[in-house]
Amino acid sequence: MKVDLTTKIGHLTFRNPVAVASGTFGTKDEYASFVDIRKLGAVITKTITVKPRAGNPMPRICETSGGMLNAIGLQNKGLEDFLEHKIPYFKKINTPLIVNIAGEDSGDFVTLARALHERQPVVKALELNFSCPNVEAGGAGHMRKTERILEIMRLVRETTDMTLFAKLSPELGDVVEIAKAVTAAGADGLSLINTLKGMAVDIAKRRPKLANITGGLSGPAIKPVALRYVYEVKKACPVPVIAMGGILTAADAIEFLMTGADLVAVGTANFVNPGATLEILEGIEAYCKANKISQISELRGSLNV
Amino acid sequence: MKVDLTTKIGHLTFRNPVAVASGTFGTKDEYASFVDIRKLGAVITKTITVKPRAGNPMPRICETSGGMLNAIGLQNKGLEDFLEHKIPYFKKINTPLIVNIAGEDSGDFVTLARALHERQPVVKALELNFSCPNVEAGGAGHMRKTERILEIMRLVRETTDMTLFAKLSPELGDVVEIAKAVTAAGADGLSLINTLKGMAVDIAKRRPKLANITGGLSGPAIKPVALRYVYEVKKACPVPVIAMGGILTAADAIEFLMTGADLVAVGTANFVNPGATLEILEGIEAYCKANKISQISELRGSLNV
Amino acid sequence: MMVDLEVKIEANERVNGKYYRLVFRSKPLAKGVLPGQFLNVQINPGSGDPFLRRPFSYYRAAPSGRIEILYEALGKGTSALARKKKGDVLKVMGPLGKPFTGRLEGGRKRVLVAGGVGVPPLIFLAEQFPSAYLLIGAKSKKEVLPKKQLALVKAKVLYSTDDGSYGRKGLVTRLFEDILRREGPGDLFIQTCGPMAMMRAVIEIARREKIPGEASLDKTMACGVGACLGCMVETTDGLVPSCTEGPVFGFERIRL
Amino acid sequence: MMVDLEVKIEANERVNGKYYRLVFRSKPLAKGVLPGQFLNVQINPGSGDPFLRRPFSYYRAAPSGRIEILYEALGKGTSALARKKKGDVLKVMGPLGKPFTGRLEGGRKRVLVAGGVGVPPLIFLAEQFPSAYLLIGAKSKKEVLPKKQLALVKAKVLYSTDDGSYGRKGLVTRLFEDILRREGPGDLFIQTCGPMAMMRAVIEIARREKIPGEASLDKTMACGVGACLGCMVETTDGLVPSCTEGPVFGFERIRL
Ligand SMILES: Cc1cc2nc3c(=O)[nH]c(=O)nc-3n(C[C@H](O)[C@H](O)[C@H](O)COP(=O)(O)OP(=O)(O)OC[C@H]3O[C@@H](n4cnc5c(N)ncnc54)[C@H](O)[C@@H]3O)c2cc1C
Ligand SMILES: Cc1cc2nc3c(=O)[nH]c(=O)nc-3n(C[C@H](O)[C@H](O)[C@H](O)COP(=O)(O)OP(=O)(O)OC[C@H]3O[C@@H](n4cnc5c(N)ncnc54)[C@H](O)[C@@H]3O)c2cc1C
Ligand SMILES: Cc1cc2nc3c(=O)[nH]c(=O)nc-3n(C[C@H](O)[C@H](O)[C@H](O)COP(=O)(O)O)c2cc1C
Ligand SMILES: Cc1cc2nc3c(=O)[nH]c(=O)nc-3n(C[C@H](O)[C@H](O)[C@H](O)COP(=O)(O)O)c2cc1C
Ligand code: FES
Ligand code: FES
Repeated sequence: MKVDLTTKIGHLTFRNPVAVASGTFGTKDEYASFVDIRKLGAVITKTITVKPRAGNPMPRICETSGGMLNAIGLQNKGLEDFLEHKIPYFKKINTPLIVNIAGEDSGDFVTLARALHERQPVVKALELNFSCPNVEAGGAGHMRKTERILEIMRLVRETTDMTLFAKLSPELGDVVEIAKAVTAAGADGLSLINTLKGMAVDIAKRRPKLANITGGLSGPAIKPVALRYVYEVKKACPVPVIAMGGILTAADAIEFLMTGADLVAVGTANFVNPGATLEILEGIEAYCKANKISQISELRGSLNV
Repeated sequence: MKVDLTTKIGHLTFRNPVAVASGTFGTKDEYASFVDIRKLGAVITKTITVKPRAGNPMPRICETSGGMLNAIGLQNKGLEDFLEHKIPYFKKINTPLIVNIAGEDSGDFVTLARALHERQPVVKALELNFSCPNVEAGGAGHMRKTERILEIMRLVRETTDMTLFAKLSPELGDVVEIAKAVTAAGADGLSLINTLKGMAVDIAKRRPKLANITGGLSGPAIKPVALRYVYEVKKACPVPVIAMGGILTAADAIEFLMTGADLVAVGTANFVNPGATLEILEGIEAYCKANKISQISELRGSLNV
Repeated sequence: MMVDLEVKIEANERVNGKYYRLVFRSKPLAKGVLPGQFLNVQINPGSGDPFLRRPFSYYRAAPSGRIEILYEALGKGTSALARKKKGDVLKVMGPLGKPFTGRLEGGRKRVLVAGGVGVPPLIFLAEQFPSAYLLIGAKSKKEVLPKKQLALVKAKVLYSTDDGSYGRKGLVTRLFEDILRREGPGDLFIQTCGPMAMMRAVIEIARREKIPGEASLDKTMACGVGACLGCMVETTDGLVPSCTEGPVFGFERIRL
Repeated sequence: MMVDLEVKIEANERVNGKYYRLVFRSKPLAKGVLPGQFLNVQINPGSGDPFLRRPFSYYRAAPSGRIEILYEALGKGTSALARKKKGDVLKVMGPLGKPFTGRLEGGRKRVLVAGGVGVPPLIFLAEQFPSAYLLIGAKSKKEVLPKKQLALVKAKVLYSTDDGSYGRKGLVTRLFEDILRREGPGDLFIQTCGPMAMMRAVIEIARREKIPGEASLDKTMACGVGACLGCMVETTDGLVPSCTEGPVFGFERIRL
């Protein structure tokens, strides 16, 4: 039996539903020794900003129970480097990109969207990172943050007809409400979830383990929270969802697919198991075979509640 | 060297800062074979409601990475049973109670507070559970929830001069803002944090693992989130905090104490290690000795940031 | 008295195509134990994975302190347990829960109906208290226990297998119905432990035939001491924790 | 070529009061390895605790595929590693990172300055490439490696201990300054690995005396392949990942 993993989102077609999450797969070929990148459904890039960003001081990462904290601070080489050095690589290996973008203001988002619009079809969609530190810094309180997000969403929508995913963090407040609002403002889909804000203390040094004090919690520890958001958002508004948060194994990915996720993105798991993505892909296929599922859409949202 | 663990909160004195978290230590003597309950700083009771509650259908618990989900649904035998059968036990063993209360409306909270007011001094303080399902169900959106919480807070404040802790969940929205508001409305302190809402799927049965679909995530998985809230709240408003969330070892407890927690409450850890509380107590004492700390207050908030 | 202790594994070996057998020694954990009681085991002490403990029935407990557990490797925890070697350490809480009724009144004939992870406590029971029959349901011959494991059982042991490769073909309830026909329901007493579907069927027959009995229910547990309210069972007198009020419940008390 | 493979432990034993030595065999992981490169080890494969991998330098790698790691049990991961037994399985990624410079130009004299977890790669280097001195700093005599572990080192090995119980009393930088006085700074080349405070002191002296050299930096890592940007080092050409651009950096490139 052959399993058809082809996944449609709007007018886009992905060869399978397994992607890599932003910021967890390097910028180009870091994992090429371990996985055939061309087999991935899509690569979601590390956040790109207009100008290069140096990121936060060290230490930036630490381990936690079932996960890790990171405060990389969106370190990246900026748009120009991305267009010049990264895009050609993915074009050559024929692997679709979902480019994750962030900015200090809506102008940045528009600049990025405009430039990336020109790079279709290798750039297949955009993921707007609405949980970046600067967007957060801009707004006092949840209301104000939501307003800024919606404004950015509307402006980017006017800039391009590409498929746009809004990436949300539970830190933004009531995710279901924001999901609805951001969709109304032009998002074609949602990426759920970004990291949860957390902290760890080195009791020997009496200092926070991260120089930035707080950081983003990722990994299996947050999987239940991610799954719940996918469930609640899918129940409230039936938009495409890229799901991420603690996906380590095929079983984890299947939990999200059953709950309705359209794509699943493998994040922190790459650090623990560089072959995670393709093992997950094979595992999903094996599960489908064992359960006589010939098209992945039969699995999607098949949870009995 | 003798270490003085005595902890003052307002006019209250606790023999040490180690308590047990609501709903994780039974209702009376369930753990008496494993720990000498009289050695605890305080016992925070399972949530008491006016009337008995049957709780949610089974299954109610499942394991997750570094933690567990529970949807017990505030099962308890109600106020009368508590006054009659539980209070005398703690009075006899001379162990101070922080009684956790919840209600379907503000009237319930007031009824509970009034009855418990009469049971001082064994009832040493109240912890108002503001993340109970019914309170949540009552409000659509965060704004409305916050208003209800503040109203309840004000009414309970008028009812009793006992020390009142407001127990908050990150699910309520911007915890720092709510912390400030709830303190202004009469809370003497805060309990941080209640569980995070999460979900898990049984892919063999294609069903959520909990009958209630979602449940509360607890355990070490959420420790970074809890620690960050204690940090942010303490920074924003210097009120007493009972900290909880994934405290498994003395080192975990010390992380919270350094971050400023006044009491630490051991929750899910009791299920994994029934001797956890006293091991933590001994570990804190040993750490103080090794670091020449003669009064626990020297440790409290000593984090260098 | 309940205790929580570190124990050192003396043996941990495959018994057949289904079960592993674990042996360790602890007088306090063995003291006064009766069949049906259980232990709550931290499989990787000092590690956070698996996070919760796992409950296992006593398979045997001797006054010498020698304790045995018979288990299936089904998921993460039991697979990790199966990888443990002699000398490795476990953290074990027990004895927990209420046992099966031992001595029966009025000379009733004891019939034990077991399947899967319900087999070990019923073998223990049949070793301690004379029983008429021990009926065991299995998938196939490769799950059948070696004779040695049944040597001390004071009962006639009958097997059923789904594929007929050993004993009676079909579900274990067939064996049970055979017995019923042979012995009549009059003075039987049933004790059962195994998959919920099996126990449900057994209880249904027993209720129909008005035969008294007990079932040991298999609920997911966290604390094992009645503190978390995670393992509740619906009984005639309300919801009660299976870990303290059970795992053994009289048929008349269980609401199915 | 980088690979990620399961390996079976052939030996894992205590070497002295400080170190453990781990041995396993894997041709792909040993192929073309040079001193200074490292492995990223999943200590409990199949378990989520510890969650991240742990980096370890190659202590030895032979064409036969025999690989050795010398490690200290400092925290959760290395303590779990120390409990592993022969036959247990690890998941290991490697070879990672850039090595120390092997053959030196202009007949420079190689001086190696090591401490703590920095000792293993420098022993490996001194076994592969003739060196003038291998200076090792330790707390006390009980941390001093048995002769057998140093048998193949092509260098004069000198120890310093904090308490003076073996070799020179004091910090290893004292030994280094002895050498400087004896040999003059003219044609030395320093390679150092150990605690940051030690390396900082060594680099300071080297800069002052205008001696070139390399340091292997010890940064907390997650991915080991330049993907997470967690292990960044401030260099003259900006922030770079230590796992791919290092862990070995020329003194002139490091911004301290
Ligand atoms: C009172 C009591 C006594 C028990 N005695 C024994 C015994 O003597 N021998 C023995 O082998 N097992 C016994 N069990 C069952 C045993 O506790 C489970 O098999 C074990 O917890 C599964 O853990 P896991 O991590 O391997 O599986 P998980 O990874 O948690 O789950 C894997 C699979 O096992 C199933 N499973 C999970 N928990 C249970 C459970 N409680 N019962 C049945 N299936 C489950 C899941 O549905 C899933 O299909 C007993 C359970 C109870 C409550
Ligand atoms: C490139 C590289 C090569 C290394 N080679 C070796 C080696 O050959 N032998 C060896 O024993 N160790 C080596 N280390 C250090 C080793 O990786 C750490 O000791 C290990 O990660 C600690 O893990 P843990 O879980 O035991 O400690 P944790 O529980 O993570 O921490 C416990 C204690 O160890 C300290 N610690 C944590 N990480 C490090 C670190 N990276 N370096 C030093 N201290 C740390 C912490 O500050 C804490 O005090 C190397 C590190 C790197 C980056
Ligand atoms: C080291 C690291 C860097 C990350 N960088 C980004 C980023 O640049 N932009 C972004 O939107 N998300 C970033 N994330 C978040 C992930 O894309 C993902 O949403 C989150 O980690 C949850 O998934 P996981 O648990 O599978 O890692 C990063 C996560 C990690 C661990
Ligand atoms: C099984 C269980 C039951 C709980 N019941 C209550 C409760 O009745 N009232 C309450 O305020 N919190 C309850 N909690 C939340 C805990 O008190 C605590 O806030 C939370 O679990 C985080 O701490 P922990 O990670 O140490 O468990 C419960 C938690 C668990 C795991
Ligand atoms: S397992 Fe906690 S109440 Fe039974
Ligand atoms: S460890 Fe991830 S970039 Fe170096």
